[in-house]
Amino acid sequence: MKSAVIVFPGSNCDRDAHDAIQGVTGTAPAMVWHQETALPEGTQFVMIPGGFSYGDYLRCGAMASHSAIMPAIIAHAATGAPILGVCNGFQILTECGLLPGALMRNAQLKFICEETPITVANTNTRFTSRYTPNAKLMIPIAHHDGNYFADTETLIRIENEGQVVFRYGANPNGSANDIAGLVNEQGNVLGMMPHPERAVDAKHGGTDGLALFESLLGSA
Amino acid sequence: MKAKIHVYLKPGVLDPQGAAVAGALHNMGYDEVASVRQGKLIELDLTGDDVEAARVRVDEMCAKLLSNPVIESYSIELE
Amino acid sequence: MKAKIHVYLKPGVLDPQGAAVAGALHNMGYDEVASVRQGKLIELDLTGDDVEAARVRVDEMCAKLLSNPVIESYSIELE
Amino acid sequence: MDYAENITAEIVKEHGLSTDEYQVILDRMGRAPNLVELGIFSVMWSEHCSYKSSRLHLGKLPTKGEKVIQGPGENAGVIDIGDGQAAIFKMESHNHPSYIEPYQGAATGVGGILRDVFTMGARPIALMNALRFGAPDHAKTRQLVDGVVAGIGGYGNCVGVPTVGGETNFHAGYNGNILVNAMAVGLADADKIFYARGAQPGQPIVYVGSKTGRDGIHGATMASAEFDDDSAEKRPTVQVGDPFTEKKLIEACLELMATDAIAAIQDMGAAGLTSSSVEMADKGGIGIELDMDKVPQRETNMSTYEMMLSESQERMLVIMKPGREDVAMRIFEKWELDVAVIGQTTDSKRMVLTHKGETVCDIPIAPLADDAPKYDRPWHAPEVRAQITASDVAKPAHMGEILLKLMGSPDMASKAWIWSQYDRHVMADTVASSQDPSDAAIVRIHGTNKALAITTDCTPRYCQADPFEGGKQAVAEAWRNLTAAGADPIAITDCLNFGNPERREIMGQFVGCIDGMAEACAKLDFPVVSGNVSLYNETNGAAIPPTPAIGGVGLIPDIDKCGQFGGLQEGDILLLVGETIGAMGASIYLKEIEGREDGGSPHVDLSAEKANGDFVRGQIRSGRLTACHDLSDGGLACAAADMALASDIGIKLAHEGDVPMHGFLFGEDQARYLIAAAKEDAIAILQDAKADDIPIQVVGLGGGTAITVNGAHNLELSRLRSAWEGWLPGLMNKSVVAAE
Ligand SMILES: Nc1ncnc2c1ncn2[C@@H]1O[C@H](COP(=O)(O)OP(=O)(O)O)[C@@H](O)[C@H]1O
Ligand SMILES: [Mg+2]
Repeated sequence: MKSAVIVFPGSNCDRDAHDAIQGVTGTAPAMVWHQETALPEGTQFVMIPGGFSYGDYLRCGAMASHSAIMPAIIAHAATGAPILGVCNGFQILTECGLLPGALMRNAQLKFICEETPITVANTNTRFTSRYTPNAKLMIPIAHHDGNYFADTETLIRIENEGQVVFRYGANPNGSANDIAGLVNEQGNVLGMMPHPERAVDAKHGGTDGLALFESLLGSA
Repeated sequence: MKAKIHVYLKPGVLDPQGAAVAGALHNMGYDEVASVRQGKLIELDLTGDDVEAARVRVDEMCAKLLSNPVIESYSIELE
Repeated sequence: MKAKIHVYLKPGVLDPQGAAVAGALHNMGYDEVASVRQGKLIELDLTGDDVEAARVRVDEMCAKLLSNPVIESYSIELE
Repeated sequence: MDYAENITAEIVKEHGLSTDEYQVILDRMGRAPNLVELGIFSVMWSEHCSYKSSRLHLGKLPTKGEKVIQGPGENAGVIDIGDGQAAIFKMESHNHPSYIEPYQGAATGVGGILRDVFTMGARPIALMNALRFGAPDHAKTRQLVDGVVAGIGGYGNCVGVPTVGGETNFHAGYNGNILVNAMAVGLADADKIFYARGAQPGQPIVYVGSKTGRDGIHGATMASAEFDDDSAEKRPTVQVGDPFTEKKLIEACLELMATDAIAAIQDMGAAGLTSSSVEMADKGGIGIELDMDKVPQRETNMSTYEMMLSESQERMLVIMKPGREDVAMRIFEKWELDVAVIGQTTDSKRMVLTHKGETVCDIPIAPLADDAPKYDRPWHAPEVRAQITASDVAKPAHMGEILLKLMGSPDMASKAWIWSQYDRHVMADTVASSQDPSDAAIVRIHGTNKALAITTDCTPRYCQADPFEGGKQAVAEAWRNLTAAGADPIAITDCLNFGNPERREIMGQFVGCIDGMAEACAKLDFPVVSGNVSLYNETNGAAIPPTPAIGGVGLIPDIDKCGQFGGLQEGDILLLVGETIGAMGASIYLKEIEGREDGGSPHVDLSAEKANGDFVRGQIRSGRLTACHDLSDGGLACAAADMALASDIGIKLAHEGDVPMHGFLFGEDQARYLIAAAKEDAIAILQDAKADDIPIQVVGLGGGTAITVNGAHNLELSRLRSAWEGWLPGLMNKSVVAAE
């Protein structure tokens, strides 16, 4: 599977994303600088990694969502290709409108780094097909702004459509409906606060994130 | 020219920062504080002096970048 | 009663947020933006209606909690 | 005395220069300095830059070793970790700024120490922090803890370097002077290390990073109205950190370093442009010429004086090979950093500055750097305190209740409230961090099965009681923690925090600690490769406890053979390695249970330390141990408590022999480890110990849900856990939250 990892100034999980993708797919992803205006020829899967693009200044993900590469990503999403945004990547996906809602400051106002239990709420996506329904995973989170917000109508809609893919076991940040990750209506764009790329190695963070990348590989 | 932009959370959007500040003020004995909302203040220094043109441009900046319509509203003052 | 508090960085204090926002606006083609400063806007709902007394109290809250006197200044508007 | 126009004796004094020092300036310059020159001398001769009170004694520390590639003198120390790679590390203080503005002070401390490491060509891979706060109930403590921790996290999380460990103490001695010591560790190819010393005459000087503002220009001079007509508001004393710019600087510098265009490079730390240019000129034996008009400026009408003394953050100075400026410009512009060629190197061995067409400074380099003043400050050793052992201390009735109290005390309680705010996992190589049952943080070397073990240690109680033993102990404890994690200890960095060196007793503490450290470093083959001195940590004559924080680094050849203390099993035998006499002087027990801090420091027998440590490391690597923990504060019982909590299984301790029970449990004798193994393995270990002449005894058994001693003194783990976990959140949740 040909994949690309987008690098913004301030991205800091780009190498982790690179290694996780390479480890699972056997092929190194292209590292695409935010000032590019096109994805490499033949790109299938795009990952927007975590970090602090533009220092998380103003609002997390806001400035990155206006960078030169974004129109290409939005167009790529429209083709139905898989796009995964993790942590800051999730924030960028909501800021650019590919996913509904917004990620606000954690309810306790503190940065939280912990291994957190999450459950797979929907295994019927190309990101989660390799998980068993309601599987309980341990995946690290590390964020200051992961408190998912959407208005009531939107929440009802995404719940009804099965767009919620991951839920926290013990809500760490105040997220509406314990939402830890969700897909768009078409099901090809996933945003999540927990870091699956930090959970693909028994020596580091466990292996509960592996099946996500394997699902993707299987779907390609 | 200067543009002063106030960005604040829409009514109905929970404001954890405001709530924390309110709690802290109560702990300090400021019981008259009924509620607190926290927003952003963004000041732009602008070249040019066409106020009306500037208002249109700044409004655009707010809609596109400086605020997030899902959770925030804004107001603009030009001086 | 409402108190609107503006908290801004003292002149000369580095404002990384403002600088990054200015850069982003430039990248988006808003070249008229010469510089950006980012501050905080805190709105308090207050019970009671003695404006002068409130001003004294709010000033105290600003000095003690709402602003960081080492790097920030503030101004208060009461309505 | 000879003074230039507009300069008076008063102004010289405000620059912190003594009459004698001013006379040296006159002699070395052959004329009276102008204000810019005076400012430059004053910062270069400050304690911070010149080490004038400490240099003489720092020279006693062993700095060489088989694995040392670069010792003290460069931005950071460099050690060989095999396979053509090097680890580069240093620790630094940001005490005073953190007390004034805890968030920004701590944040910029992290930024500064990272720059010291990536300046040398290393990618930073780990951060540590050693923190000392005042008494928990002191009015400022909670707010300082809140701000410092948020600042460290705010900066480290954003730049994407994991903060993997640290230490935190509370003591009234720090009420007016907290300590914020940050350590950074980086990784580089051993043949691609960049030094400040590489420059030659005729090379262009490139400035990169943030623009220069009027940040942090020093206090004494700020007060003089002649230097500035604007309000004091215009001159912030506190610098604001910009981790986003730092992250871009890291990436951009590493990208530039991968080319072959750099001659020398130096971060702008304290005394910014001044010290960075002087250091490169001094080390290269060259001169330097800067055109101040070209310096990127954040504010209008900045004077040369202000630009040279500014401490604006996130700036670097790079001397390029001739004709290669464009390489730097292209990379730095890609990363949207401010960049400018601001001068060139010369062969004059002088620093010449021009501004608006005039030469505003022309001074010889040597007296600014190598030839700066150095003092042999008078000192006297503190009085020797009597040793205290358990037989001098009343025996408590219920050991379990004592253990509960100790584990819930400020220094012993869990620091999860702190480290849960730090990203410990970014970069995907963290094998063990604060959350894990490991005596040292363990960070894998990317793409290999090797890892670095990292620890920070110091016991100020001991240093106060006996600076010599305390200095020794700090080094020994770092060595022990690395060993307990299964590493081969390699080298240390230090951050020496003391009071006013002009007081004889403080200087005595300093000398004592250094002498003790030197002895331990020599005996343990654990050289010092970098460090930092922070003096004048005192307020109204009350000095901090002497605090020589040690940052130790070791190598784990195979991460499948790490030591850890979370694997204790039902039925495992617990063995205590090392000799126990029940030393109680300056112990946590005395402080928390008896409310006294007297008595001598425990004696550190360095040969025992070495022998016992080497034995334990061997046992870890043999794969026999299910758990291993070094003993430090709170002795055997507290180590057992850590092990039981981490393994979630009880421990039945057995006490016999001459040492009274409370000395056996809580005495702080050094060079000891608590290890656990299944029965057959334990027998083999006992035999090995006997063969190697290592003191060892069986002290208990894993099992149950409580800690017990001789079947009594029961303490349920659930109670222990809530006391241990609850103390810090309990303190902080009372705290006033500042607006963000
Ligand atoms: N300021 C801090 N930052 C990060 N981790 C910390 C901090 N303070 C304490 N810790 C962590 O808490 C644990 C216990 O620390 P400590 O009692 O100092 O260990 P030891 O006695 O083995 O030196 C360690 O994992 C350490 O890294
Ligand atoms: Mg230890």
